[in-house]
Amino acid sequence: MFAYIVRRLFLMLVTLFGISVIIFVLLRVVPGNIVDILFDAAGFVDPADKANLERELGLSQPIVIQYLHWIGGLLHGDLGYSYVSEKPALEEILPRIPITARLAGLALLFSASIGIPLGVISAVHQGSKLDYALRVVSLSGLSLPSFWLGLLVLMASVSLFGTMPIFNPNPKTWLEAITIYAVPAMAVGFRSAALTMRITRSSMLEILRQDYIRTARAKGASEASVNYHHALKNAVLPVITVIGIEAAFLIGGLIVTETVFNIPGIARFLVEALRWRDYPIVQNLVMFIAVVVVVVNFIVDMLYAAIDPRIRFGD
Amino acid sequence: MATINFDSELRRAGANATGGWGRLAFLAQRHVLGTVGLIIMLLFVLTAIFADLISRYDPLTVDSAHRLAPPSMLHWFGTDSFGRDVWSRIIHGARISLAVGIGSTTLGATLGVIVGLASGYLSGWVDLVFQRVTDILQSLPLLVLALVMTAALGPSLPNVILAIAIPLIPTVARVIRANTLALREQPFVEAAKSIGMSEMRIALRHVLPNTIAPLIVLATAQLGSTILTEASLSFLGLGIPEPYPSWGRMLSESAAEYVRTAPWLVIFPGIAISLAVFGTNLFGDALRDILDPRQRG
Amino acid sequence: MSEALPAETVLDVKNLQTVFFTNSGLFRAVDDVSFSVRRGETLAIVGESGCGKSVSALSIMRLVPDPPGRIVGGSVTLEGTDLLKLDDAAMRSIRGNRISMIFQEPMTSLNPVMRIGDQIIEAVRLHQKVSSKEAWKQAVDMLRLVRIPEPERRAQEYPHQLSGGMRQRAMIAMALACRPALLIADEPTTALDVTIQAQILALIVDLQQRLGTGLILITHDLGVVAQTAQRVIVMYAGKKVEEATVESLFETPLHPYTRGLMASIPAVPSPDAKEDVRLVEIPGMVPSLTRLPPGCAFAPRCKLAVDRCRQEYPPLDEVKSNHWAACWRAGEMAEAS
Amino acid sequence: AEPKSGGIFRIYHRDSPGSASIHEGATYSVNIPFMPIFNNLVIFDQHIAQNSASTIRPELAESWAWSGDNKTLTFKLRKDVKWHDGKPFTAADVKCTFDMLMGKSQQKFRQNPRKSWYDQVEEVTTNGDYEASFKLKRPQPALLSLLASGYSPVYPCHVSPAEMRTKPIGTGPFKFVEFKANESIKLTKNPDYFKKGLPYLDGIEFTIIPNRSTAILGFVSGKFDMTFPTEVSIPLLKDVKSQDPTAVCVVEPNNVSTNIIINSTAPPFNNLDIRRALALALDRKAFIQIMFEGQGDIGGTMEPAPDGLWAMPKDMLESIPGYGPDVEKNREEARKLMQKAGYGPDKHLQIKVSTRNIAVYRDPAIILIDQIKSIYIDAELDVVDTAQWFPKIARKDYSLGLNLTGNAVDEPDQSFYENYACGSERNYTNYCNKDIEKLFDQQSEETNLDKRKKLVWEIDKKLQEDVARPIIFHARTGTCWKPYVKNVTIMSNSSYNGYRYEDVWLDK
Amino acid sequence: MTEQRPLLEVTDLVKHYAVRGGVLRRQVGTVHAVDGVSFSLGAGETLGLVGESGCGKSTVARTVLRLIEPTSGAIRLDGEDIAPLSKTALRPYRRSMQIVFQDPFASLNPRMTAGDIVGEPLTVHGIATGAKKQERVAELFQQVGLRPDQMKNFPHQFSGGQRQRICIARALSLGPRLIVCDEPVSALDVSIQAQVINLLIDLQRKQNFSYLFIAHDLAVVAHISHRVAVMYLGRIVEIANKHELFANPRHPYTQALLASVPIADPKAKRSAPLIDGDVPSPVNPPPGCAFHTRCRYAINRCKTERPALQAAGTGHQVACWLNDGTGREE
Ligand SMILES: Nc1ncnc2c1ncn2[C@@H]1O[C@H](COP(=O)(O)OP(=O)(O)OP(=O)(O)O)[C@@H](O)[C@H]1O
Ligand SMILES: Nc1ncnc2c1ncn2[C@@H]1O[C@H](COP(=O)(O)OP(=O)(O)OP(=O)(O)O)[C@@H](O)[C@H]1O
Ligand SMILES: [Mg+2]
Ligand SMILES: [Mg+2]
Ligand code: NI
Repeated sequence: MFAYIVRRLFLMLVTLFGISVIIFVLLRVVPGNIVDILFDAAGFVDPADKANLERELGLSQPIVIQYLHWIGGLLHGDLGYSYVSEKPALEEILPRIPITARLAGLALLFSASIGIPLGVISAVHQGSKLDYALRVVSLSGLSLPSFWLGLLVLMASVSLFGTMPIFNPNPKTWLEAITIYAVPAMAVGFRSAALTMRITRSSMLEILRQDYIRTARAKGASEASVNYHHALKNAVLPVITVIGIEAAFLIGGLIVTETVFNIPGIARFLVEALRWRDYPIVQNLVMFIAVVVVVVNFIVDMLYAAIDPRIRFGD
Repeated sequence: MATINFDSELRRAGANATGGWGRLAFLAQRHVLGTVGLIIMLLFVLTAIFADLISRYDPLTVDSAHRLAPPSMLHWFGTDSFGRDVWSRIIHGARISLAVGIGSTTLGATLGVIVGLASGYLSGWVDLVFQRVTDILQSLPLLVLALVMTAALGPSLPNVILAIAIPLIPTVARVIRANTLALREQPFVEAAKSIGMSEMRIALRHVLPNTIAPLIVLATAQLGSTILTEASLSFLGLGIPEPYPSWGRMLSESAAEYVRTAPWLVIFPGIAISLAVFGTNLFGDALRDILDPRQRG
Repeated sequence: MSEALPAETVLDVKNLQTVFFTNSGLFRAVDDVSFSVRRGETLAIVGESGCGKSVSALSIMRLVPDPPGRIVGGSVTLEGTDLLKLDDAAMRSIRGNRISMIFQEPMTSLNPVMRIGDQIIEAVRLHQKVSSKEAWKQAVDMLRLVRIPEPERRAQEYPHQLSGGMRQRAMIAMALACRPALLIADEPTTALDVTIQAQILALIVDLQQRLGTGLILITHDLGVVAQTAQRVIVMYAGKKVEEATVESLFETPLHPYTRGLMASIPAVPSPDAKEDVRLVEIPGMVPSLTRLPPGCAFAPRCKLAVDRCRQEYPPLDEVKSNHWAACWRAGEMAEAS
Repeated sequence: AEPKSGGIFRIYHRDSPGSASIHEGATYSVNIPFMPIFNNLVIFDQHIAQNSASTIRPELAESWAWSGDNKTLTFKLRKDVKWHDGKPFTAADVKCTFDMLMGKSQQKFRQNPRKSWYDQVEEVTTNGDYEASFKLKRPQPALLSLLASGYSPVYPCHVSPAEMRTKPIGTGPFKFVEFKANESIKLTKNPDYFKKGLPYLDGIEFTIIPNRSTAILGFVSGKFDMTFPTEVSIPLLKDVKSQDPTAVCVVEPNNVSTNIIINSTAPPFNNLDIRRALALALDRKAFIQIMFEGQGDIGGTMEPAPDGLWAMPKDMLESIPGYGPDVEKNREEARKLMQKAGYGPDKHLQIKVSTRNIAVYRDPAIILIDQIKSIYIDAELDVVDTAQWFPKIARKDYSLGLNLTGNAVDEPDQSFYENYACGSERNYTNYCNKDIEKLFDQQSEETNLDKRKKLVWEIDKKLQEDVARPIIFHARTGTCWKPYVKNVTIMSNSSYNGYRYEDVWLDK
Repeated sequence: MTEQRPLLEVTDLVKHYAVRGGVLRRQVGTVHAVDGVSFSLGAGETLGLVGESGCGKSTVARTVLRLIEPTSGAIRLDGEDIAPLSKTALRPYRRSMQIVFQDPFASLNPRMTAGDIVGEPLTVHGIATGAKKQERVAELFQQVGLRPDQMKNFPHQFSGGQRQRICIARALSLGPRLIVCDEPVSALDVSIQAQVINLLIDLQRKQNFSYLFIAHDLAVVAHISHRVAVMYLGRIVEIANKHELFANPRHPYTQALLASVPIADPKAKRSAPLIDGDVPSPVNPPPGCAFHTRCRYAINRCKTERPALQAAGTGHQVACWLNDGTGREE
């Protein structure tokens, strides 16, 4: 078990290293840099000024040196300075994390708390009208462009309540705090809820065909006990994996949702930083996201092991 | 004991569905949702193919005299702010969406199959390297990767297709690898080895064909999501550029300006996207039920 | 049920009919099968793969998957109650309590995420009002009863930590936890090695006799039948084709299929055996249940088949005392032997 | 009504500005949020929509005076002004600011987009703490207008340019509180403002919302008191009015021209005939119809009348090829020119129209492509990412480009020198006509307004006839605020100058 | 058999699987799947291999064919050691040795027709193509009792027994001299099993192959084999002529195995099972004689020292310290 964890951690480092190289190189393959963008507004680029600024920002160094510089800094906890705001990148990134984290957490919570029960219901009533209805709903959840959904929610909220949840870092009331986060979380969580529901459903159906379910029935267990006690615990395993993978997708969904709902989290920040070619921000943010994804997957695996005794004891 | 009508029970089970067409008809009836999906997909494909015949105007012709015309007999879906016919644009947009969907799915699936097959079949260091690559691609959220890619490559149809295809690779590679690993242990692969077949030939002739079914299922499922990804990229300003009438951009840009004053600009592309994605999803679902025996209910 | 049954009869199955509605047609998996089991008796059901053995068992338990399966006729009377007439709740109170079942696959029949002890407890607590502590004690006792070493520790473990043989023992412990009147063992040893098979069979028989349980032992191994059962029924293509006491069946099999079966099984050579006796083949293959020939289903493979066999299904006659066979030529065979 | 004090003025911001330093920026994304922090020597009257020399008011300067030779401009400064950090404001700060803008000081801006504004300034001198003079190489009456622009705040000497980008210090009515990129900009009242009693507002808060529909919804739902100035398009304006009929909305030109940059150094547009044909093919009304539902203006380089000060008279304008009202006739002529150049119905010219991937650029490009179809040109749209746009233009890697030119002040000097002078950085087409250049200087030195106007018209007309950079139209945009917002004036010939907000108040 | 050189001679065959763990997937244990197996097989002879599940039977079969690489040991085919050969050098030898697997459902590629499956080896070795190949395949079909018109059917259209025939036909196509049968009838119905066994015997008579025949059913092995080897935990514990082995089993494990086989005769009443417990894990096989944990005759020496195969009569070898005829001494 311990060896397994160490091995996983090692592989995680390898993955993160690969990501750091890829993102670093990709960014530098992108034509144009921060200097072009800073000059953009001026309506021209002065080559001398540009060279100056590039030197100042370290962009004129060989790419390998730049990379080593970055990674070296990272290892010392120094993420560099944002090209745009000239503040330490850490200072820019850190305060945005809790916002996105709350949003993502809520969305996952939403997707799990809606998706899993509905998936079970749909599987248990396989072939019924209810099943069909739930499947159609979940499929539509996967078919609506999320920005569209978000916009609809906003418009509905304005026309129904005359107001809308605009982000506010210091919500005054509880209600405000909830709407600020919950509405966008639901908009983005709808998709994952739909996905979770589908996975739960097929996983349940799969499990319900297993021999040990028949054994449980042969013992005289009630349908409810069979479904929830015996089947669900097994069926939830693949669902956990999917939720883990979904965590990565969620970041993508959040980019769009944070844009629509104008939430200053890291997802939207990433897009903006990308537009500005603000390498220190993009690099570190992508690394942060990658770390989160990798760690979430690691946790999912651990969770899997916690639920599935077969994994805990075998390697 | 309740009386049981054997005939109707059998019909429900599909017993009298014989022959290719009968079987197809039965499947269609058994998977109503899937059939609906298939019809939607077919409509979508036909629309894309015959776009020039179906559309009534040139999708790019600007007409300042008829801008923002509401739906009418003249312009079924109204016109946009340039006076372009929305119906014609949606019809031609099907081409773009289809190109993006099929293009990126095919590309992603092909690369994914190569990676997955090599990784599963060759094992050893090839597997190790490819697995890390898929790990890396998987740890970068799809949209983030696509964003960086389109930023890097510039917004054009082939680039968008590429940008959407790359993130598909790990998903496909994983499935194919798992399948290949399972197949590699199959006696028929060992039998092929025992007659002295080369590894390459075994991989291509025995392993690959048997991964087709899961691949098709996966690819159909991905088709819809690629269309959505393109829409999201468009929303963020990185999708397919003008003048191509991409649904995603039609929707996202109109949504910003005309959602209330000219709702048809928003409703129709929105419906087109959702319907196309919904159709592929429905069909993909049914296909999985049919092709993946473990899922059979 | 008004009809009085012989006192010691635990289970009486009459004209059981179970069908499957599938896309390749109607499977009459169990077609008009009747049999009964007495207290402490072992009834073996033999037959080839797909002949309906498991479906018969599942029909008794009312666990035939629906759809596609459906019990369409007959009665299953357990200790005087027709199980087919019970509502679901009543049936559940009987399952695991009065009838239990052991399945073929010890590897997959236990819930992988529940501890062994808990799975046994569940069987107990579903039917008896006992505290969980008490139930746990009973579970450990049951494990000891089925001769699992260190039962306290094993009860805490998960199925994957047990070997195949031990899992099957745990299954038996679970099945017998409520001291059922009838135990159905569906090929309980097919997946196991011979040495383990011997242990498990000995265990089942021993416990069955100690508890006075009726036992239905489903197997395709005639050796197992010979060594464990008192009575045997032979099934072929969903139908019961022969029923007899073990001795009578092995002495004079009266159905050509049974005969073929016995002759086609190689025997461990006795020292005095001649070199290389060719095995007797039953030509052809087991028919698909959807496309059964008219008349006797075995006729296409039967050397003795006459025209009548191909047209009319033979009734199950008591050819000798306590020996029934469904063959037009069973009488001839009985005389010949 | 009597102005009331108090309240936070909430505005949404269209995007996150690159820095807080107005001198280093070149977009009103910087001006609007940060102008309230500063003061200029002089400023255009904040409540007269049309900026002109006659609306210039003193601000940090108490008064100004031209020397007799019109080559020295002297400002007498106020003595009661303090920087937000408490240090006194003196003439040294003025000198520092303009020396830096002219590139003469030790400290440098990262970028200095308006350096050319001060090309004629020889030096800035001080006389004591409260007098500063601009010595010119030659007379340039326009200098005062340039100094009155929102783009010309006075920076403190004692704060480095880097700090000014992140934590600007000014003398203005509001103090900088914080700027969170992509999130918000917050300003708070400067209690020590030298204009007693001002400002009325307790503070200004900008919430950055790049997504237009979200932003408009926010305004409609009352989350904001005002939209981002000049950012509401005509269709959206209707939407706003329909959802919130009480909203006060104005539509003003903002002195931004949409034009075509032509690469005349390479085929096919090195052929004047084809350039002319292109100019003739434009249906400017159609552009305006589509982009502004008719509410845009047709003109030359200078902003059209009545809001523009320097616009050519109508008949003069219409005499320029392509400006005539009969589009079909123009196009007929254009086709002839094309045929002369060897193209025709069977031989179309294939080109690309490059532009930036921003709607205000892209949309006219789409219309342009559609219009030039009529003269046998098949154009394809080539959208270019922001970071690549200027490098691409500089490389001359385009044939036609669709471009927007914004003018900070309605002032020919600024427009002509910046966009048409030989060697100017923003002269993307490298148009260079020494004769016209002489005229530029001539009008610049001219102190007689009428004479100067005539000269300007002549230049403008020539520029159009040379098809140097055909102007398609001048845009108009809207701004909306809630009725309780008082004292906001949107300028009608510039969108960079009207955001001091010192006397804006909320009637709530 | 006779003194002539055996067709196949396996000496000290070892196959260890690494059990990996730890950070760099370093090896933390070893599965002693096959741990020093030696036997020989003459032309036209059948050697049966029995033993409990997991004792290494399939591993022997696969290593002999070099489908998996042996850890050590020699595999001599006609005197030539094929163990060290490279994959290309091995190819010609592949024609001489073929395999039939247990699971007839998984042994055939579901996406190829039966004819293609049987003809594939011919293509791979460039023996025949086109019409000639078809002809040869048809011939093979007839040989195994299938109709040539079934060549264009797909595997799922055949029954289990028929599929096993296709597998046999595929094995025959290259004209091998050794066919390794890894439980070829275990998955078949009893009445079908006889057909396949008879077919295998008939083919051997006609074409003089050698079989290495693996099964867990002692009766089946006994029926088809000339000699039988009994494996336990990666080793052969006893090997003898069939009749000798059944009449006079020397190793306690063989005895237990024989006693455990249920006899299809109600009068032959069963004896109590001779051994208890389960087969130990091959990851850490017990020291000494691997069987001592379940052996009722085990003496101290069994727990520490491993007995080697020793002669116990003509053509009879047994690996037991109590190799004195009965093994029941103490
Ligand atoms: N779920 C099902 N759906 C369709 N047909 C079924 C189903 N279960 C069983 N059958 C059919 O019923 C018939 C009898 O099956 P059953 O499982 O009783 O055979 P069996 O005698 O137990 O065989 P085995 O020895 O292989 O266990 C089979 O031919 C099978 O095709
Ligand atoms: N690829 C492998 N990696 C690790 N261990 C393996 C591998 N293949 C087989 N083993 C182990 O080697 C041992 C021998 O396996 P093998 O398949 O040869 O047994 P067998 O005698 O054929 O068993 P069965 O009767 O079940 O087919 C088993 O313990 C098995 O778990
Ligand atoms: Mg069965
Ligand atoms: Mg094996
Ligand atoms: Ni070893």
